[in-house]
Amino acid sequence: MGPRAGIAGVLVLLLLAPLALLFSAQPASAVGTLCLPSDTTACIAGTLRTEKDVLPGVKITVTGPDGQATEATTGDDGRWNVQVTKEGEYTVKIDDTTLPKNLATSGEVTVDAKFKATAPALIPIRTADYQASESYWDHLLQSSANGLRLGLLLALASVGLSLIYGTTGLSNFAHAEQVGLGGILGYFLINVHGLNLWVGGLLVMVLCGFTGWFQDRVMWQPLRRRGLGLTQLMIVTIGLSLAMQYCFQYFVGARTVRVVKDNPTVSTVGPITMTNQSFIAMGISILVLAAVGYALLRTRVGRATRAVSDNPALAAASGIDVDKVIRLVWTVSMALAGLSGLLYALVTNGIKWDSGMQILLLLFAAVTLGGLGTAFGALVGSIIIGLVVELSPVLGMPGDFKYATALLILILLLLVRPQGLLGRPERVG
Amino acid sequence: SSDSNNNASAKSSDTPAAGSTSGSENFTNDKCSGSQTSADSLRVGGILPLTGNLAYLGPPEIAGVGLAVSDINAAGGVDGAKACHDIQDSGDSTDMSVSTASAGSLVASNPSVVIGAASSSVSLNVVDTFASNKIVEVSPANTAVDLSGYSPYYFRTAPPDGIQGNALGTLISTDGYQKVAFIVFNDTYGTGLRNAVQQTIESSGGQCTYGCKGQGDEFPAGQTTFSSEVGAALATKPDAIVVLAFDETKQIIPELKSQGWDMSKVYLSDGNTADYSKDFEKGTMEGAQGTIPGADPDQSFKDRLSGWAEVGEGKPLADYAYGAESYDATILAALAAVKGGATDPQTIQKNFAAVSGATGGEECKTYADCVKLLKDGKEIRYAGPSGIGPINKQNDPSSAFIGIFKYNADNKNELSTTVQGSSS
Amino acid sequence: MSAQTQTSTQSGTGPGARDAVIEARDVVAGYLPGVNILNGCSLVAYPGEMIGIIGPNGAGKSTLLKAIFGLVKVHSGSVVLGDRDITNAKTNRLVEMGVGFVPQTNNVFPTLTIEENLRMGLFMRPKKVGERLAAMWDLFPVLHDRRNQRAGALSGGERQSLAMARALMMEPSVLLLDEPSAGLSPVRQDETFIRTRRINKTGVCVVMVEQNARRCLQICDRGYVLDQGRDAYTGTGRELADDPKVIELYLGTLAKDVESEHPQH
Amino acid sequence: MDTIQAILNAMVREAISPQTAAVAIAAIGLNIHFGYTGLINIGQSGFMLLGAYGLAISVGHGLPLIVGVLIGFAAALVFALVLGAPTLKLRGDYLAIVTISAAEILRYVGRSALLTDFTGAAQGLSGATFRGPFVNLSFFGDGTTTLSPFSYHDVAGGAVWVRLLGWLLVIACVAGIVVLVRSAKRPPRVRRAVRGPGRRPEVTATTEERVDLGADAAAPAGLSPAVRGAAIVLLGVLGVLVVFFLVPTTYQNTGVSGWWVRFAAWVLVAVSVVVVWLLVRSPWGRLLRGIREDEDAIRSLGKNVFAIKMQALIIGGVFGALGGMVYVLASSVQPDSMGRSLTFFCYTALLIGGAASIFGPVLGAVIFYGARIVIKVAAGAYVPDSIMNGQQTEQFSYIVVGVALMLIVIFRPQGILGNKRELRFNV
Amino acid sequence: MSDTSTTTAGLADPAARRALMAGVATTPGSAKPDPILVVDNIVRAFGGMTAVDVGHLEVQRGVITALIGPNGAGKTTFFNLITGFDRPTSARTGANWSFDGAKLNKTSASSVARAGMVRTFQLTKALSRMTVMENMLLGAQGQTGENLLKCVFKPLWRNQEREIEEKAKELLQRFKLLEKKDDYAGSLSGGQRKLLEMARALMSDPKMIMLDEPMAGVNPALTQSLLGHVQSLRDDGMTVLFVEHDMHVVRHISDWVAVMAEGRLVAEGPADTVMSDTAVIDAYLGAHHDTDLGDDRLLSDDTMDQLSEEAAEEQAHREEEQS
Ligand SMILES: Nc1ncnc2c1ncn2[C@@H]1O[C@H](COP(=O)(O)OP(=O)(O)OP(=O)(O)O)[C@@H](O)[C@H]1O
Ligand SMILES: Nc1ncnc2c1ncn2[C@@H]1O[C@H](COP(=O)(O)OP(=O)(O)OP(=O)(O)O)[C@@H](O)[C@H]1O
Ligand SMILES: CC(C)C[C@H](N)C(=O)O
Ligand SMILES: [Mg+2]
Ligand SMILES: [Mg+2]
Repeated sequence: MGPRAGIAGVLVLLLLAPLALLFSAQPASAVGTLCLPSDTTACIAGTLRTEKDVLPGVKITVTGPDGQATEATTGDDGRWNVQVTKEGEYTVKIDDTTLPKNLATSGEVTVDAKFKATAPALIPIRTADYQASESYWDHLLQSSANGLRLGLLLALASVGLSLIYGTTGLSNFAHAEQVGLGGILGYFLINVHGLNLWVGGLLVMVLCGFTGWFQDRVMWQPLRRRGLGLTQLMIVTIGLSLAMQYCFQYFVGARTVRVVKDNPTVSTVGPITMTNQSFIAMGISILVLAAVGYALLRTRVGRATRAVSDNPALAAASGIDVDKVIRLVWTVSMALAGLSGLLYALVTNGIKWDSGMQILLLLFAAVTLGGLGTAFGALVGSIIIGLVVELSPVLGMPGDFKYATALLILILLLLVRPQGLLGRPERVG
Repeated sequence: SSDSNNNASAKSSDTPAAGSTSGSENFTNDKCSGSQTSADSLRVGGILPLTGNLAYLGPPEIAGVGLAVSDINAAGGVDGAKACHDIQDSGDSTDMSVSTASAGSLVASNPSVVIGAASSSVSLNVVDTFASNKIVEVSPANTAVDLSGYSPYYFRTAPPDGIQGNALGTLISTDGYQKVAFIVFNDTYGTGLRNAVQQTIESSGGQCTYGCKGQGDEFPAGQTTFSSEVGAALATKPDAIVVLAFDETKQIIPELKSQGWDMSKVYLSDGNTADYSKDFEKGTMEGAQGTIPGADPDQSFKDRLSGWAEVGEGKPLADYAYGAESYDATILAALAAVKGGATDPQTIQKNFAAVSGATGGEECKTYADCVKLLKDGKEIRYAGPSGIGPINKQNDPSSAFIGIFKYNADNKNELSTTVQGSSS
Repeated sequence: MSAQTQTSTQSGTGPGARDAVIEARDVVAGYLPGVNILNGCSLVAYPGEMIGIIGPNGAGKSTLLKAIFGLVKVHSGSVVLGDRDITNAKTNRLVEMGVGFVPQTNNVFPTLTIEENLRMGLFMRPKKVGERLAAMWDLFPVLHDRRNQRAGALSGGERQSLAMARALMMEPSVLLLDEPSAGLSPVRQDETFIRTRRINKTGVCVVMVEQNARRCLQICDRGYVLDQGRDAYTGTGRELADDPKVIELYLGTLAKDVESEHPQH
Repeated sequence: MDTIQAILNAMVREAISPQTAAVAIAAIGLNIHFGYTGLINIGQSGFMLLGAYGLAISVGHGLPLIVGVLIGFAAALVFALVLGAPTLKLRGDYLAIVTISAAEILRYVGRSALLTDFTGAAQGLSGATFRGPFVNLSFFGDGTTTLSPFSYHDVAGGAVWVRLLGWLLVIACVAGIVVLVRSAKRPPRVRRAVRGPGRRPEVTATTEERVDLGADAAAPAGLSPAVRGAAIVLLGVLGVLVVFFLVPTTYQNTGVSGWWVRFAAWVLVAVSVVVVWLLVRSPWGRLLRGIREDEDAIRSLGKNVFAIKMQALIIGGVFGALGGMVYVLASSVQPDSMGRSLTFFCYTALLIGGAASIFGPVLGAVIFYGARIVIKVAAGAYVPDSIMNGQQTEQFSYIVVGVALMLIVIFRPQGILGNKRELRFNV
Repeated sequence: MSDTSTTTAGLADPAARRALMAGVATTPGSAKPDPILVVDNIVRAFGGMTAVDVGHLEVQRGVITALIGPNGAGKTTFFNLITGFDRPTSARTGANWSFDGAKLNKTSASSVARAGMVRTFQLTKALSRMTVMENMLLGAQGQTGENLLKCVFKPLWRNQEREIEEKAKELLQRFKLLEKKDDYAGSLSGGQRKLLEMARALMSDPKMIMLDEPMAGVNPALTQSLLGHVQSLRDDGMTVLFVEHDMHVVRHISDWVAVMAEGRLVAEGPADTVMSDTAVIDAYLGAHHDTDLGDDRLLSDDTMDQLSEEAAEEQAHREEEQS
């Protein structure tokens, strides 16, 4: 209750003397001497520290404009302060002899003291082996790893987007909300209801898959039957995305929520440091993507999927139950999106009602970059987008252009290869 | 707000204070009817974030307005004219049509004063509409420097970023950190505050290593991955990191943590100095510091706010940011109406600065007290829970408290110091 | 309309003239609600029969095949396969029952490879794929050499061959062909006709739409002439081919003229 | 009744707001792109942003209004050229991605802190810096005006039946316009062969048997275009007057967001509609639709497809820029407010109204924004606080907006004025 | 070029045509008296496979030339190349083709068409959501109303529009599509689309029309009347180059036949000559193309074997080509 009483006291003081313009109430553990600037005094204060630790017991000389010097010694927490009664430039100088060995410092700094204010004085002190910045290559490697991670997570979602586009021709603008749904369900199940992460994750996938199944059952299939145009369907997905976003906001609020509260543990592989969750998430992504790839290429169902995406009428004429395949695609895509969302929420430490919206464009960019409707293209596209997003700041783009850079790369690439990376040109005539 | 949804019931039951306060005092939720206008009542419009990215700031601000209206009516209204509130959505800056529409219907409803908006960007969008219709707009949360003296009809009860930035910069410098990296989002508020902090740090001999003014390293608001920002900031080997963002902070902090950063070298500001006890593992934030403009209101005021929220919005508050400012904004407007003897916006505009003490006067702390003084024909200075100084020529608070908070092991922000800064 | 069925039965030459393999009765069907393309069209095929459908462009020939195959909604009338009513049945169910179909256009999967296209033909019974594939490679050596190419790159005629091969993969018991010879070179046309006939001889019931009407009627047991969504004429192939009215309205005299103009071989 | 009146008030305010007009103009441009030419431009907000910046920055730097407008147009033109030159040769889907990406890049650039002096970065440019010249043009004078001075209050004391009758009249007007517009389109005839009972068609009878059922379905088809046009205008004016009678709306005459902006905005909408009508009825418009269907075919007919697509992209883009200018006149230029959602709203307006129809985008914009506000206000008014508090109601109303959008498109996929039969041949 | 007018003017007379073409050598790539299209060294390879490799080809003005050849011979690809829808692989190594005296090497598809060489597509390209009439109107060349600046002023193009419409109606009448003129083209049947495609191409009054299998899928009775139309076009001076697999058609109307196989031009000459060429018969026509297929003897394995041999031959050549 100590600090609180202090605050109350301060408040009272302030109310009584409204012109006492700067006032600090120090917690009990603060420096012994207190400097209160007033109408006629100013404070000069600071803390001496290297990049490693504070420096107690160092002598400091503060020389005023009139040549008058005041001395101070840093306390146990490295803090010092001096009260002066004249405004103007003060030089703050360290007494080198009181410094421990092996330190590098310029030794002095000049600050401008004004009444009614505390002028902080910063004297840079570094240990001798201090390096001013991290190795560029380490940073590059680390960023590449982050990019790969982002790319894999995007891939999980964009493969589904691409599959849906491929089989039904639909650009699903609500896909990103499904990614969000994955994260938010994860929050409910794991954070709120305390499920085990793995069990919860599985449940998230099942539930998200169910939403896909359900959506197709009650909405997309009937609409296909009625022959609704693709642009109309696209607008329906925009409506759905709006509704879903605000559902999230309704149930979860506009804040970021986390799937697990714990701080993730970290592992270091060579120059790359990442949370274990990230490593696992990348592993899961690779596994799942490989499984999807295998299924698409090598299994009957996969082939059926590609056939439906090529020519649904003919697929039906080949004995494929087109509706079933599309339903399956919806289910799997949504499950993948859900998984992606969950992993995304884990890896980026949180999910929010509009997180999906934020990555929607990246998803579309990835899908297009790889060649529309080709699932493997989506994978490659995602990884490229992920890498570009994470690497462009390292390579000198202004930070707030990192998405813009990804999009720019997309545009440039399309100019060179209009059909996308893995797409093939079409035959005319 | 998000968490309160699930924890609301739990919280209200295990915080006896909240329950008892709301029980002991009778709050009223005085929504405006369609026919009440500034001609016959104090119609307090609100343009506050009910949806969008800042929606979590909505509840305390609504409660501030609602509680003020309730208090005003409890004290007999404005010369007998009832006060009422009509709060509309401001959305966020990604869909301005929301705020534009709300501004339109607020103007049409003929209010005495409009409280809002929270985000400076949104305020800039609607400020002209209110001004040209001669309606007073009082923002409880705008801190953008550009809004200083924007129009005679725009006031605010939150201090402009210069004051907070100076306080935060001083805090960092006196802590001895020489190289500072900013992880800042690209928003009027973020960049404005960053500039102020950076200036203070540099003038005391410090140095900005990342996210500095003019480097373009701000991240777009609403971004969801921060590994590259955090990585890039750490690559410059800063001594301390300042995070200026809204809710994105919840993702930035764990990222910092997982990249091995010592949290006691993290500084936050009003956009994100919040209670993170529900979001992070114990001890995560320990030692981190942040500033919030406004004296941290005392617990009894917070309890009253929360109590009103339970009556008016159905659940207690989880957060109090800008609640006091909203309260004061409303009370000041009401006092201005009392002083001028009418509830129309022009009268309020003329007297707003005066009741805040710009022309000197006797200090009073509650609406009822102040009205009494005014009735006696005295000049007053209303000193409400937000602790701002009188409104200056720029229609900004001339001085304000900046609370300095330090996080404890529970990831709760505790007030450690309050400094007062002035906009000179 | 049952009168019509009766006439067909009389002219039917199928062995078991009693039970039709596939029968469309008074089918009324169309693409848009309220606009019927078929206005009561009937068709019957008996076991082992080969039926040719000819008629002017836009008569509804393709629509009839599609209606039988469940790709166009039948508004009234019925389609019967053996003893089962398959009106508006799901297409894939029909395939399971052994009905094969080659559409007139869009009859390959352009991004699948040729081999995958063929595999799709036997989607229902993957066990037999190897065997059937081998058979197809035999029949269409062209396809074999290019089996790993995407079907989208094929020329018009090559696609047509592929489409046919795809349908043959499943060894259908009823085969519906929509202009299988269109776009094929003469030698391949012959090949196609003769092959179809041979398949038919193995007991498969074939219903084919053709614009190469003369040839079609030459090899078909019976023919139907469709006009404006109705079966205007029916008879054995020869009858139709020689009917002067049919010649005048549908077959034209070109082939005859040319032959007389350029006596050859 | 009070709440209903309040809801209606809000609706009318929103429906005639300059923002709605702006979206209508942008959607008109989008209609040229998407509806007629089949260019899937998901970056219309980029064009709008450019128009807005062009106007705001140049006027802010002291250039005359007209120069600002021209600069805005020029910016859109250049943007269209830069986007179109490389992408118009690509397949449609790619254009979509490129346009949305380019629009986002523009927004990122606009909000970049590096350009603060120019674009005002994330904070944008406040209206006060560029609105002056436009406001000065106003010949409306000062003060406020309520339209119309003669309102429902004056008839039988504003009894419920007066209002009901009035709204019925409005509905009748709108219905009349819809019927007229749709009949003007002369839908392609629907043919059906008459089926004589049990009669086999004579082989000789080829075409005579088929009768035309489509053309006579719409009775007013016989009106001459001039009469029809006049009737539409008349009904429109009447409808608007009755609406103002029912919902007396008060604004300042000039002001920041008064009658003057509204008037100017809707005049611009009208001009845009006329221009688009002139364009699309011509052979040039026919070319656009041809390109929408199959550009290879058009190319094989000797038309310079690239040039025409470029023309369409530019014209639609310029409309977008104009929309952008109108959008910011009554508020401020904020890059974030002109992002993807705005493009989506334009599409929504376009599709609700009906793509490839002249009045579709305008009607769609009015309905979309009007309905959105009705849902919001109604939810706020009728959902009791005990069930949802103000904040939840607000969020809930957006859920309803989303669902309503889905339902509208599901149950009227061709939009209100669109041609249903066109849908059948979608790609 | 001085005798162009004299040679083409009299071409309505079959005898004159025969006389004109009589002097032409029947070797692949032979020179024509008055070629309208001259093609040199066009090669198009897809990956490892060469789809088209035409050394030299001339197409005589004012006559009907048929281009025949097995499936996959490269006919469509050849059309694509010379009409600007595809680029030859040999573009840099001397591919050259000129139409009516003007080089076309680098021109786009639309300028090729504007120069007077209009093509149709094997897989039809109907403009689905436009009416048949609108499809036709799009075909007309030089429309004032298609200029962006002029199109807003209706008086500038009203009269022209009327004329074009008349012409379109006439053509539609001939192609038996008039009663469908207000229907969406998307609702046409396969054969009707073919017809529309051809009619639309004719709207542009081309100097030379290139038809890719125009009669595939068209009802024989109609084919006949259309051929009459094509002939009358020729008689009015239009040059026709068409791909067709129906030998009756080829024999009936073509004045000259060029044969392609495995991408190369392998034979040229009048229809009778070419079709009695054993190589052509073996690789393309087959032994049965004039026999009655109704004969059950044809079902013997022998026939089948023979047929597949013939068909395989198409392929064999191709493989030689590749290796
Ligand atoms: N998808 C469709 N939508 C609407 N109408 C259609 C559609 N397809 C065909 N039609 C109409 O149905 C009629 C019959 O078409 P169908 O394809 O059955 O003709 P067809 O006899 O096969 O002709 P062809 O010999 O030219 O292939 C045509 O008049 C056509 O206009
Ligand atoms: N885009 C492409 N990619 C790969 N191969 C192609 C492509 N286009 C054509 N081919 C191949 O080139 C060859 C020639 O094709 P083309 O379409 O020109 O034949 P065609 O003579 O028109 O045959 P048809 O008579 O069957 O229409 C074919 O073997 C075809 O598979
Ligand atoms: C809610 C606040 C954090 C808003 C911020 N001060 C601004 O002006 O934008
Ligand atoms: Mg057909
Ligand atoms: Mg071909």
